[in-house]
Amino acid sequence: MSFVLSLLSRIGIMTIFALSYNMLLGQTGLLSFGHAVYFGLGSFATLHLLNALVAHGLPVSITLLPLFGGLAGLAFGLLFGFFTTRRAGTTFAMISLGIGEMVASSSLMFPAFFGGEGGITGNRVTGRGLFGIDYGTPLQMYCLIAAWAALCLLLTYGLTQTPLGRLANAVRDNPERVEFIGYSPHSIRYRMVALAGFFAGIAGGLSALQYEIVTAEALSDHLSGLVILMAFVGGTGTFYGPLIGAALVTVLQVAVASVTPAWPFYFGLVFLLIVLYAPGGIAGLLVQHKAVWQAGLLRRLLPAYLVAALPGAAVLLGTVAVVEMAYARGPERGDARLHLLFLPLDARSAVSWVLAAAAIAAGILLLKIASKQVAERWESVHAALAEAPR
Amino acid sequence: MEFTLISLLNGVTYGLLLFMLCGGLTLIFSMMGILNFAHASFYMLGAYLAFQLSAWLGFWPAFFLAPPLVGVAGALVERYGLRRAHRHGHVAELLFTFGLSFLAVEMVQLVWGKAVVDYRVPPSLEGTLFTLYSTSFPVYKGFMMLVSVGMLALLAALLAYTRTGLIIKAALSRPDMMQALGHDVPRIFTLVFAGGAALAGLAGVIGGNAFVTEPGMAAAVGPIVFVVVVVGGLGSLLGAFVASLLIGILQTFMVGWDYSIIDVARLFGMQLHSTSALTRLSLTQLAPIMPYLLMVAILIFRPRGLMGARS
Amino acid sequence: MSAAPALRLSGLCKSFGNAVILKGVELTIAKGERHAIIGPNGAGKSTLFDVISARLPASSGSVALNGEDVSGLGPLAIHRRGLSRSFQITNIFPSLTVFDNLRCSVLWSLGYRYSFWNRLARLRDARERAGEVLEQIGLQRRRETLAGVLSYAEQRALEIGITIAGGASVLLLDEPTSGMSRSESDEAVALIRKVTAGKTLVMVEHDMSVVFGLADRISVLVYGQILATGTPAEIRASAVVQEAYLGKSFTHA
Amino acid sequence: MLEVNGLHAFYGKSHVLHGVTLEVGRGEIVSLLGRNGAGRSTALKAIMGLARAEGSVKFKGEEIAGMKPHQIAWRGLGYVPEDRAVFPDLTVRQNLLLGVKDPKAPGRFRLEEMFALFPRLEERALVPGGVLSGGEQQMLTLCRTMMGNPDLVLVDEPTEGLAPLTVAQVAQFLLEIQKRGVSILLVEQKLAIALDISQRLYVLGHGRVVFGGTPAALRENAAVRKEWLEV
Repeated sequence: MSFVLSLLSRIGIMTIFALSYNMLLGQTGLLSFGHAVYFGLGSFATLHLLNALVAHGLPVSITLLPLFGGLAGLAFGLLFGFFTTRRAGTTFAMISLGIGEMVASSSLMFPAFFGGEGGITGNRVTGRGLFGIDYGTPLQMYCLIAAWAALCLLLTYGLTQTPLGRLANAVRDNPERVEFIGYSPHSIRYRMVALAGFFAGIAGGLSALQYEIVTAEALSDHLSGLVILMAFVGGTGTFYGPLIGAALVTVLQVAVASVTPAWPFYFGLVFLLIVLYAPGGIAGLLVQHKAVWQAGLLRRLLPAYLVAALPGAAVLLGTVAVVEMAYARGPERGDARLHLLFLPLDARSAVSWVLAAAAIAAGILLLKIASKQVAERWESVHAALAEAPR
Repeated sequence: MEFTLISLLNGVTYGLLLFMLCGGLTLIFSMMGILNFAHASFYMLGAYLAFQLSAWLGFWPAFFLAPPLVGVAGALVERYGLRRAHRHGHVAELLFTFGLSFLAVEMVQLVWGKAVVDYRVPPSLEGTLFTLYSTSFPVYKGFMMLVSVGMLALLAALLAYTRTGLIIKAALSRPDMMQALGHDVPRIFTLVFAGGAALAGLAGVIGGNAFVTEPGMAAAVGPIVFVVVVVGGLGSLLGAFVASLLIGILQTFMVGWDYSIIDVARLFGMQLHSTSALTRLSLTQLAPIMPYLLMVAILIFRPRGLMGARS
Repeated sequence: MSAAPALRLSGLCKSFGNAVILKGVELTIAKGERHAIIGPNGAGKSTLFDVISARLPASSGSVALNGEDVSGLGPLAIHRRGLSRSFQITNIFPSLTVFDNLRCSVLWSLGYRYSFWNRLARLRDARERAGEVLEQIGLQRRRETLAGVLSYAEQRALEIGITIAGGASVLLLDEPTSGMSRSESDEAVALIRKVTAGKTLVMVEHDMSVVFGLADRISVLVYGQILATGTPAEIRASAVVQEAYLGKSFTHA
Repeated sequence: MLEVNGLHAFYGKSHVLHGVTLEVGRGEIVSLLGRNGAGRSTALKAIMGLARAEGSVKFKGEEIAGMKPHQIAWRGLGYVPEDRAVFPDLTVRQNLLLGVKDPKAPGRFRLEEMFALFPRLEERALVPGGVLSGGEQQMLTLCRTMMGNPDLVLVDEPTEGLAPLTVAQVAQFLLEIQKRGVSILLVEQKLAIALDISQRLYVLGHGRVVFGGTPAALRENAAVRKEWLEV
């Protein structure tokens, strides 16, 4: 039970974080490689405030504390955003990375604030709160996270429906023309970065309360990378895409990590495949197929998909076999004999390697043929869709 | 004096190594508009390959074999990955190389493990080149300098005096026209990408044993490489060169200077009595974030970088 | 408002490196005038528009808008002072709907700035103004279509819609009918006539039937200088103009 | 030599050519006239594989539609773009050498001959291309394309923005390369020049061929001139 709660809590936090990230990538077209800065600084600020309030014997409202994390994120968004948002595109990406690294390496320079290697800790249970809720149990904490997540979801969605939200889309599409309708792209991006910092800070604040510890990991490029992964896998083209991504990636992280140490490898591979073959992410695929389904044309696609699924499975199985055997043989070697589904493999025997390689090779070859068929079917579906009355 | 000279030598060595990384990155960027996030991964790959090959064949064969192998890896990445990502735009390209850099670390861990590998300076290059007052300058540092300068000179000559160099330079400014004149521009792109990767690989070969060869090495230099490119001005080779040396030298000096900010302020006639964490910091502690501070300063005062073209 | 001209260009020069594109353009356009700029390829017409609208900085010379010197201001500042332009190559927001393209373009003039507390759907004035423009450009049926999937002629109409939406008093249209078929361009002329009523219009155009159908006065730009300015009849009769267009010997022949 | 059949071409989203059919015979100079925006430049780009196109383009009997520009260039087609596309940082000499596709196979035109034809280029051989005057850049681009030994060149508005004396020089050069057996498809705005040097002309209007015939026929056809060419 507590396992499920802690997983759900993490999903809630990551949802807010991914939503905040997509305000930049999806809505404003800003590819940030340092979004963890705002999450982490919000975390540290929240925990410091908590500790300071407790130390001075002041009343604490845990319920509202994440808001302070948000304000910290907003403040840093206002600070860094001013010079990062003058340019978009590649320059912004590089600068966001630089700022991220700067803050991450600063964390070791100011141990008084960041707590050095060990990070800082706090205790969220400060006494009886309203109605006797003291956030002493995981369930109460989960409810707090869920409530904040719901609120943030509402607010971030609301933002997309305001002038600024729509102008952000316009800047993403065509920054030059924005200047010729009287707006400054820089000002629009700056505001979006600051607001995204706010929501990332809330996520950070919640994370600080949930785990009662914050380390430099909260500022790291790992976390920045994770949020890119979540937003992109889910799909940056829709509002709800990052929600899917945050939930899916978090669950998979736990699920796959419990089965194999190679999980980061699989994540990387899936990410690359999505970038190359489905840049709209899962939500993008859903949108595509929804249109087909509504037109009643899904039946035309399914057979081709089924045909492609077989070699696809072969490639997948072969790849997993190779990766697992490689891990088994690697320096952190595990048991060389392992089971993949019902298949016994031995990382020391050439037979296993050859079989796996053959599965991949044959699979790719057949997949090429099958994908041609899928493409043909898609073309016919597209043609049918175009003819259909709008 | 002694400190200054030695630091300067060390700084220049480090700066040249940085430029071997940034040079390729800049060339690729100005040609294809691709910011290769995985560029530092080629550096890492170079170091690991050199480690493995020297274990099998000895240092010298590894020294000559590893960079071309990294180049081949680069060509494959360009041909089968980037070209496809390119269809989906620049963000997809960037994300592709970002994913690749992540995967590269995992692959390296898969094959060589998470720990530092024992990639050492070969015995033939151990020892002291010269001693300045009381500080010795190792032979290997001299070798690194020689290789970097030699390689860069060779490349500069290649670009300036050969037909291939001419074609690359022309394709930088007008790829469409070069196509119309009958030059296979996509192939030139692959070539340049491979060349940049090989150069990064070479930096890994000579840097991996001077520093450490471990899975974190790409992440350690990656951001600095980007900072160099921003500071130097996006797409400017000369800018990247100046910024590499600047950052190399500055960082080396800062590591050596054990003054706190209070001391520095005193130099300028200011008396700071504060004991806050900020003023107690020493320059040595500041060294790791110096490149980023420099980047922020450049962004505020000269957004196009040292040598960047006005946009 | 006094009798200051809508637009006055004095000694406007622009060079790229050592290539001089504009060599001291002098031009005065009265309020309410419909003015066409024609000239052979490479004469600098698009560059002239870019300099007036501050897409490019002028090398020297000045631009006065409604009597106020606007040289050195950025594009958004000039837009806020009442000059709006369209582009030769369609320059819209492809992944916004047609309606949102227009709604974004009216926001500044209605004073909503960068608001993130108003809900767009509740802004009645913005909705109505965008709706009006939508009707003027005849794209009501495409209201919720993404701009990027419109046909070419529809995109050109939207381009004009975005340009006029902010209610600017001076409009610069850069080749509004380029790439259109005959019938499409006839429709575009009717549209331009309708939406520019009561405003000052400056346009670059190559299609002479469009030029002669719309313009009160015409300027001929050759080698970065105004060669002649006059009524359509005067321009048609001018030997200098014919020569600039068709080359020397032919007019002599 | 070149047969274009039902060519449709697109520039971005705009459908610029609506089924253009034309041909260029061996040794001919053929001009493509029309106002700006009529689709003349796009036609050349489409033939060269530089613009999205549908339809058939046959060169020396071989279908080249759909090939990559460099493959088309290797089959003997040369292209001189409207903006001249001189490589600004390279010297005049280097610019010219880049026109050579295959350094091992010498073509009809050599560096020395180019310099002999245009002494001005030899004088400035070591000067960066970017600092040349407009006329010199035009000469340079024309010569650069000739260095690739083409059988047919597509020349886009070579006289645009040039002084009258230079215009005559360009026309002279086009006749010179015709003499050496190179066919030319010329896009030109100056009607006078086109009438002088071409064997046949096409007039484009709104992406379609609205006239095709000899210079004499066009001189007589005032209606076409008035409607599609004159002010």
